Order: sequence, then structure tokens, then C-alpha cells
Amino acid sequence: MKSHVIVFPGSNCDRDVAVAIKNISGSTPDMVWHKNTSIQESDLIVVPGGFSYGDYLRCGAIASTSPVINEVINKAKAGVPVIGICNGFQILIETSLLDGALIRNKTLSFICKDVYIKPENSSSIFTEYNSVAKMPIAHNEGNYFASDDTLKKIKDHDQIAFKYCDADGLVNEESNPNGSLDNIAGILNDRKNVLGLMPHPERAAEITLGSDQGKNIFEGVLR
Amino acid sequence: MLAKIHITLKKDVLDPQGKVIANSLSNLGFEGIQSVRQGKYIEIMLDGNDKNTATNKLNEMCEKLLANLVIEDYSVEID
Amino acid sequence: MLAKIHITLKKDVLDPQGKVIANSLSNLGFEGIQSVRQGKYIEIMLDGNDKNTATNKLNEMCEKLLANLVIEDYSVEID
Amino acid sequence: MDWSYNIEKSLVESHGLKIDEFDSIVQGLGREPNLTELGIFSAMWNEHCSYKSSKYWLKKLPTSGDRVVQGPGENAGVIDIDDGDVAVFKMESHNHPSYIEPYQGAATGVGGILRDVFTMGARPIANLNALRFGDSTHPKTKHLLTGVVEGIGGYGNCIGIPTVGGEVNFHSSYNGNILVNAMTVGIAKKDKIFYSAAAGIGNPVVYVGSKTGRDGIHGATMASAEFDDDSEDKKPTVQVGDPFTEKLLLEACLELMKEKAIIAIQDMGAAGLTSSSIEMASKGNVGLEIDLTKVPMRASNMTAYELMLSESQERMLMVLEPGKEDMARNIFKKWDLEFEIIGRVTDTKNLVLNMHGKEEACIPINILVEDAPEYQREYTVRDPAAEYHLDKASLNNKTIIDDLVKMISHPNLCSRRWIWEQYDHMVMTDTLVRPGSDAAVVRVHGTNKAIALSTDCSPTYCKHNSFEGGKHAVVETWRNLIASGAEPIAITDCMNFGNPEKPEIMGEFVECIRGMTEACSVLSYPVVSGNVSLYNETNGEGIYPTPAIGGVGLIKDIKKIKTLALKELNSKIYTIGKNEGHIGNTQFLSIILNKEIGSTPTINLSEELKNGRFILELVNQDLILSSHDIGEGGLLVAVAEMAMSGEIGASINTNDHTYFFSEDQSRYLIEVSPNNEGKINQMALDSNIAIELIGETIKDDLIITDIGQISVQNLKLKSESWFPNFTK
Ligand SMILES: Nc1ncnc2c1ncn2[C@@H]1O[C@H](COP(=O)(O)OP(=O)(O)O)[C@@H](O)[C@H]1O
Ligand SMILES: [Mg+2]
Repeated sequence: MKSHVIVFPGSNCDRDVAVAIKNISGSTPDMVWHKNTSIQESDLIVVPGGFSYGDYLRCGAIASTSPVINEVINKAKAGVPVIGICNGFQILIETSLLDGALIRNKTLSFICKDVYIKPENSSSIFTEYNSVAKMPIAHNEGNYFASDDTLKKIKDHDQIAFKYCDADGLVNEESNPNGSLDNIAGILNDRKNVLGLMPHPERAAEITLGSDQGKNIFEGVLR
Repeated sequence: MLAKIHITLKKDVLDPQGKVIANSLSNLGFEGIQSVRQGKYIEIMLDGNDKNTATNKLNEMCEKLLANLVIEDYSVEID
Repeated sequence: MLAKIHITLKKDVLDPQGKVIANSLSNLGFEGIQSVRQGKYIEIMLDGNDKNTATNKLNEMCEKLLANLVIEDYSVEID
Repeated sequence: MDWSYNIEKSLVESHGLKIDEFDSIVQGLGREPNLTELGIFSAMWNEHCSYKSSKYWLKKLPTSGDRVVQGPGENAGVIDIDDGDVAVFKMESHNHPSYIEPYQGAATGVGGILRDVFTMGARPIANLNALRFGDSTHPKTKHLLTGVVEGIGGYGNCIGIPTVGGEVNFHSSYNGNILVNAMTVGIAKKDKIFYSAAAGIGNPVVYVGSKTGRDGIHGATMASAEFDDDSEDKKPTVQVGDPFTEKLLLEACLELMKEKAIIAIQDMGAAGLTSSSIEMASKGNVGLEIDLTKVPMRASNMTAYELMLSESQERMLMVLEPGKEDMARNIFKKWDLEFEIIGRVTDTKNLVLNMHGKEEACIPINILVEDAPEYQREYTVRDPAAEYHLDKASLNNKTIIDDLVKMISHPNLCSRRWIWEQYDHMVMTDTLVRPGSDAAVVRVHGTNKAIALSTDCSPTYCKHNSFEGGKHAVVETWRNLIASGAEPIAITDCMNFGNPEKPEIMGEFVECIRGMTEACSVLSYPVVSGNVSLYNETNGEGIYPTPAIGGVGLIKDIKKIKTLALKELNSKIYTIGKNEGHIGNTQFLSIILNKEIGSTPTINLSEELKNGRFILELVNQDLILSSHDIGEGGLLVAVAEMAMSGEIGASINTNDHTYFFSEDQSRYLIEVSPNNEGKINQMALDSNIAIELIGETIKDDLIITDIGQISVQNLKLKSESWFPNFTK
């Protein structure tokens, strides 16, 4: 089991996700500096959360032009599982590995709190072990947006990974923290090996922290 | 050369900021506001004085980095 | 009426975004960039057609809400 | 008196220097200073850097203890938390800048305090803040509140350090002077702490971080001046925070600190290059020679004066081991940061500044530091307010539930959720107790121990009895740590006061210090770092005395952590400590009867110590389910907080207003499962502790026998809606 965590200037959940992966899988991920142009054989690549390049210009935009990104894209196209969490999701969106856009929360404020999400797609390696799960969000720009065409496409191809819901799994307006279209919390690429999500599973990987239901997202890959 | 770049949200893209600004303006008592859209304005100071080459270069900057073409349009002008 | 508002940072105020954008443009291979400053561009659609009244109103909006006069300048123009 | 100098008198005055202070500069130098030198003196001798009004009194605070590794005097205090680990922490004010530009003022406040901590070799693991705003009806309050909270979040979230707690008050005394105090806590190894004393004649002096621009020139002088109506027009170039660069600076500094390369390191805070270079030289008893042409500049044509006084953020000064320059440079280049050798350590004990080959300044360090003015300002102590007694006949017990609802919906007592949800309080995945309990608890990464953190102060207590108020601020943090199951270790403080040249204000300061001193001594809870912010006045109106305290405690085993949330149905609720009915100067009077009147409650420190120790004993023996101190608002508010947090109801025995809303000190609430009741009562009896059964936990509702009830959900809704509604 070999995993890799990409580190950009301004990443700040890189250590957190590495610790979670170590605890789940028993093996420590390699940290990959953004200037690297190659990544060794990998069972999982994580693009972690944080504020790469300070979120300046547009969240994820500058990181998506980093040298390492081409290699992430190559690996993704070759079928290696890739997870982008929070800022990592924003980066994957900017690389066009994932569809749509993440715009400013409808509240216009940063939101840090626990939310519930539930899997919409059940066949991908990231969603297969999931049911309704509690985990934190912490972002300014997590409001998922897609044009009508794009939305239709990701629906038709079963690419919606997770939706925000309440504790009982009900998807409704009240459980949507940031204004995301259709309560979308995470999406997959067409091939289902690339996942982007706004909630932080690595912050819910230990019961002492309030929830360990985030582990399930990694189980399919790390088991 | 001073280049001025405008980056605006495409027509059908939601603009939460614009919406909130419109609301706050009405709350402040300003009337007759139909809509507000917020975009970016970037000024780039460039070497050289060939406007054509510069324009091409600036378009390329927008495509590669400055704008997200999924949701944004851009325009470039040089003083 | 379409009003176009530009909000820019005052001259000596640090622009962390501009700095990072300038760096990444050079990293992408663009040469000759002396400096980048990022500002805001706001479009407001207004009722009425009296430009003078509108301009006054828009200036007031900038002073009261849109611009942070401690660090920003603004300019208003009406199409 | 005639002005006999060549330099313009108005220039000297506009630099905030008094005439006799200028006389002593001329005497020390043996000549008149030039403009650059005047600027340097002005920056070093203002209140903010020189502590000229407060130094004498600060020396009285207890600063030593078994666990104190470094007390006041360095960038931050350091305490031993076992296993070779230390906690490094400090609190600092950014009041004036935040009033002028709330977002950037608060953001750069956070940036500054973070640098104080990582300068010492510690990785910051938690931020807290203590905020005071004017009355909620004041027209500026909403703008200032939203800006400050956004600014604190903007900086802390971006750099990726969790903001885990704080406090906030609203009072009209802050209408023209808000307070923004920020605290950072970091963790380091005891044998890897970095200090600021320069050493080694000839060693390179290195500048790292961001470039220098014309930001906040004269910021430090501004921070020591009263406001008047034109202050907002003066608008000095405000510093803009760049948390992204700070993150790079943090990582680069910590990376370099792993090597044996740094002899001394000092962040550039208030008065930038001036105070950092002089502090390093003074501590090391050496001189420094700096070539200002080498300073990385953001703006063109910057003068020596501007370079020395700029408060551009995200910069550091270091003295390196000779030969380590290239290695160090590579690290900073890797992180895209500036790195320049700008000078060297000399044996002259002078600060010498050159620019373009010309000497711009030459000042003996000792004149700047040791000869800095120090005042024992006159002070008068007001008589404490008289006792106040409720006219019980005028109150009907049936209003108690309504009064409770009003109290928990009031800005000073309601839930702060709206604030902390804008702060990333979970990044670094060690936040074990999130905001909303008595203290935040943050695990020491990779271990089973944790530190508990709390900031507190009650300005109305301090105003009406500064001595008891000073005691209270210290004790309130102590209690919050105890209630969380932590052994309190030490505090940092941020002393926010009005104009010290007024004897009553100076009297408030002196009395607060005296109260703090007494509390710290009795509780063995020393002060290891702190900050003073004076002249918080607008048009002659001073703020209430506000000695904000940040307390740090140790939890040796994270299994022992306690929170205030009720945990189980059918458990018993007890109070610990005496319920005596002190109603003067309480939240009840202020919120319900609209009166700020009566005496501040007094604290019996030996009682305090005894009750606190008792709670810790119960925690250690795993005898309680939850615990909460009874603070402002009194017993019933505290019960409501426990219920709301745990989403469990409580049935409380009947009593009257005085009982439910008095603010007697040294009290706690504990939740106990019935099978531990006997043991706890026996222990209390043995230790002569006042204990009283007041009710039990039930489902869904808060009920007061024979008086009334309300659902916990409804209480929560009321408590959580004030901030969102106010800021909409
Ligand atoms: N400005 C703030 N930032 C973050 N958390 C805050 C702030 N103000 C209050 N809190 C949190 O809200 C809770 C209640 O605060 P407070 O009423 O001061 O508690 P106490 O009376 O127990 O000291 C605490 O957990 C505190 O950390
Ligand atoms: Mg408390």
C-alpha cells in the first residue's frame, strides 16, 4: 500500500491527511513537493486541503499550474485513485479533472462546522463503504456550481459522490451549508477514480475528534 | 505598458457576492438597483511597447491562469 | 443604465495577491512582467437614465459600502 | 520655556516625544539627532515599545514557578509541559489598527502574535482572541465586529493554525476604542528554544521574509496616542496582512531551526527594523551595523527613516553562525522568501545605519534602551462601589425563566457560535474540545496529553473594583482550566487601559496589577508573558480597565478531559462552593434591571484554591461526568449552558432571583451519576467543601420546580440567534 500526499506552498491539511492515512492503513504516505515532476507508483494520491498560494486569484488556480500537476493528471488518467479534499477539490476542478466550479459560499463567510453527507454514487471505491457520515467542513468557497449541461452530464454518468444531508440522511435546503447546487458535497470523474469533496474526512478519522466516519472514504482504497 | 484586464462571471453563473452587495445596498436605502455583478480587475505593468504582441500574451495569460473559462469571461485592453 | 465601478488598492498598500500572480505568471514562462495589482470590478444595473444623479448615488455607494477607503480608491463610470 | 534647538519643536512633538525626553536624547547623544534618529527614538520611547508607564508595576507580578522555563522579557513565555516539551505563548493587542481598519488590523494582529511564538522555535498550535466592542446599538459596532472576526479568521484559517477560543464583550466604554487582543500558543522542545540576544562580533545579520514597503510607518507611535475626531482622516498607510507569506515564513524558519545555524532571531513587529535590531543588540550587549541599501524594498526611493520605521509584516531578523549563510539562503529561496545579509554584529555597542555609503544614524544602544524614560506616574484609587441589595419584594419568581431567556439572548452572554464557525478551529486535527466549552483543549501532537486554554476578563468588575477585578480575570481563566480537567500552569496578559497620565486611570492599572499579583501568588499561577496597551481613549473618554488574561493548563491524560455539556439522563447536578447571593454589579442587574451598580464580588483566594483542587480531585478519580464554572450570569445561566451544550434537559429545585443570578465566586457545577453521589458528598465533607444538590438531568426541557420551564431547543435557538441577526 503506497500513497502520496501533494504539498503546495500554503497547503495546511497535508500533515492531517497523512496522519489519517497512516492510522487507517498502517503505512506512512510520501509527501510530494509541488515542484516534483514525477510520482512513483501509487495506490492513492491525495491533494490536501489548505490555502495553496493563499487562495489568491482563485482558490486552487495557481496550484493547478504547478509542475507536479501534470503528473497527477497522468496518474489519474491511468486510473490511480486521486482524492482532492477541500482546497484539493478546488485544485482538481481548476485542472479540469473534475467538472463544474466552486464559488463563494452563499453566506459569504468562512464556515467551519460538522455537517452530514451521504453517498449518492455507491459503486466507486470511495463511496462503497459509506452511509450517512458526520464530518467537518472548513471553507470559504465550497458552493458547487455547474451549468445545466454539466449538471446533466454528471448526473447521467453517476458522478455525484456525496450530498449534504441531515443526521437522518434527508437532503434538504436546511442541510445545505454553502448553497451548493443540488446539495452536492463531492463529485467523481467519469471513470470514478478521481474524487473531489469539500468536507474533511481526515478530520473525522478518530473518535476522539468527534467522528471516525470519515475513514470510510479511504477504506476502499487503503484496505 | 499598462494592461487592464477585466474578468467577469459568465451570464448564467450564480454570483453570491453580487447578490449580497445588491441586498446590502438596498438595506442602506439605495433604490432602483436591478442587479450587481462582481468581477476582478487586474492591472499588469509590462515591458516593451508592441501592443499586438502584448495583447496576444495577455490573452494567453488569461486563458492559462487569470480566468477560469468554465465560469468567467475576460477582456484585455492596453493603455 | 449600466454602471461600471473599479476598486483598486492605493499606491503604497501591499497587494499580496498581485505579488503571487506576478510570480506564477513568470513561473509559467511569461516574461517582462514588472508588476501586477489586483482590484475589483463591479457592474451595477440601475433604473433611470439621469447620469448625473446616478453618478452621485454611485459615489455614495462606493464610500459607504463598496470600497474600503482606508486602503482602496474607486472610480465610477456609466455607459 | 524657550526652544533652543535647531530642530523644529513641532517635529519633535509630532514624534510623540516630550520636551524633557528630547532633552535627554540630546544629552545622551551629545548632539541633536537627525530625522532618522529622531524617528528611532520616537519609536523606541513610545509607550508601546518602552513600557515607560507600566514597567515599574509589571515587575511586581509573580513570574517564576517550577514549570517556568522563560518568563516575561523574550518574544513569548515558555512553560514546561513534561517529556521535554514546552508550551510557548503570549497575547498581544492590536487595538488601534483594528479600529481604523478592522479586517486588516485584526489580521495583522494575529500575524504578529504568531511570529512572536514561532520566533522562539515553537510550532503554533492554537490561536485565541479577546475582543471588546462598543454597545451593540452604536452605529460602528456591527462593521467593527464583522470586520475583526473576518480578519482573525482570514489570517488564522489561511495559515492553518486553529483558532480555538476567546471571549467577546460589548460595552459602551469601547464605543470609540475597540480592543482586539490575540493569543498564540505553540509547542517546542525544551532544548530547542531560540532567543533574541545577538552574539559573535562580525556575525552576519540577516533579513528574511517579505519586502519592506511604506506600511504603517509610525504605527507604534499611533498605538500610543489617544484618538480624536480626525484620526480616521489621518489614515496612515495601513499594514495589509499576507498570511500566505507568513505560512512560508513559518515553515522556512522551522526548517532552518533544525540546523545549528541561528544564533539569535527576532521578529519585526511594532517599529519593525528599529525595535528588532535594537532589541537583539541590547540583549546581547553588542552593536549592530546595518547597510539599509541591502534591505529588500517594495517601494521605490525609500528613505532610511522609512525603512527603519516601516511596519511591513511577515519579516524577521536573525544573526547567523558564520558559514551558514548559503545553507540558510537556500531554505528561504525554496520557500520563495527574501533573504539578505544586511549587516553584522559589532563590538561598538552602537546602532550604526548606512545607506549608499553615507552614515544615516549612529546611536549608542544603551541610550535607546537603558536610558529610556520610565515613569512612576501618579495614581489615585477610587473607592470601590458600595454593596447593592435587591428589593426582593419587587421581583416575582414567575419571571425567572423569562429573565433567563433574556440573559442568554443578550450579546454579553449569548452563544458565540457565529464567531467561531468563521474560524477554522479543527485544522491540525488535535482540537479535542472545540470552542463553546469552558476552555479549549488541544492535544500535543502525537501524544496523549493536551493543553487547555482560556482567555477572560470582566471589565465591569474591573471598573467598579479594580483590585477584585484584577483578581477575577486571573481566577476566571484558572477556573475554566480546572473545569476542563487541566492543571493550571501559567498565564499571559494583555493590559488594556486608558490614558496613564490621568491618576484615576493609573490607579486602575495599579490596582488591577495588585489583584492579579495576589491571585497569581496564591494560585501558583505565574505570568510568563504579556503586553500593555495604554491610551485607549477617544475624546478624553477612556475604556474600562481590561486586563485580559490568557491561561494555559496541562492535561496529562486526554481521557481526563471534562467539558460543560451534560452527558446523561438521570444524573445529579451539584454546586460546589458557597451560594451567598452577591447580586451587585452582575449581568442580571445590567441586563434585566438595566443598572450597572453595586460592588464587584470579592474572591476568597484560599477558598478558590480549595474548591479548584477539589474539582481536580474529582476529575482524577473519574467521579464526575461534566463540570462548568459558575461565571457571569450566575448559576442558572451556567445550568442553561450545560443543557444547551449537551442537548439534555435539567430539573432544578425552586429558588429565587438572587439565588439563580448572583455571581458569587469560586463556584462550579458538576454532573454526577447517582452511584458516585455518596463518595463525592463524603469527600466534600472531609475537605470542608460547600456542596449542594440542585437538581437532576432529564430529557429535553429545563424545568424549575414550581416556577416554569422551557425546552432546551428553544433556549438554544434564543442563545444562538443574537449574533446572526445582529450581523445580517
Ligand atoms: N472571540 C471568540 N473567538 C472564539 N471563541 C470564542 C470567542 N468568544 C467566546 N468564544 C468561546 O465561547 C465560549 C464561551 O465564552 P465565554 O462566555 O467567555 O466563556 P467563560 O465565561 O466560560 O469564560 C468559550 O468556549 C470561548 O472560547
Ligand atoms: Mg467558564
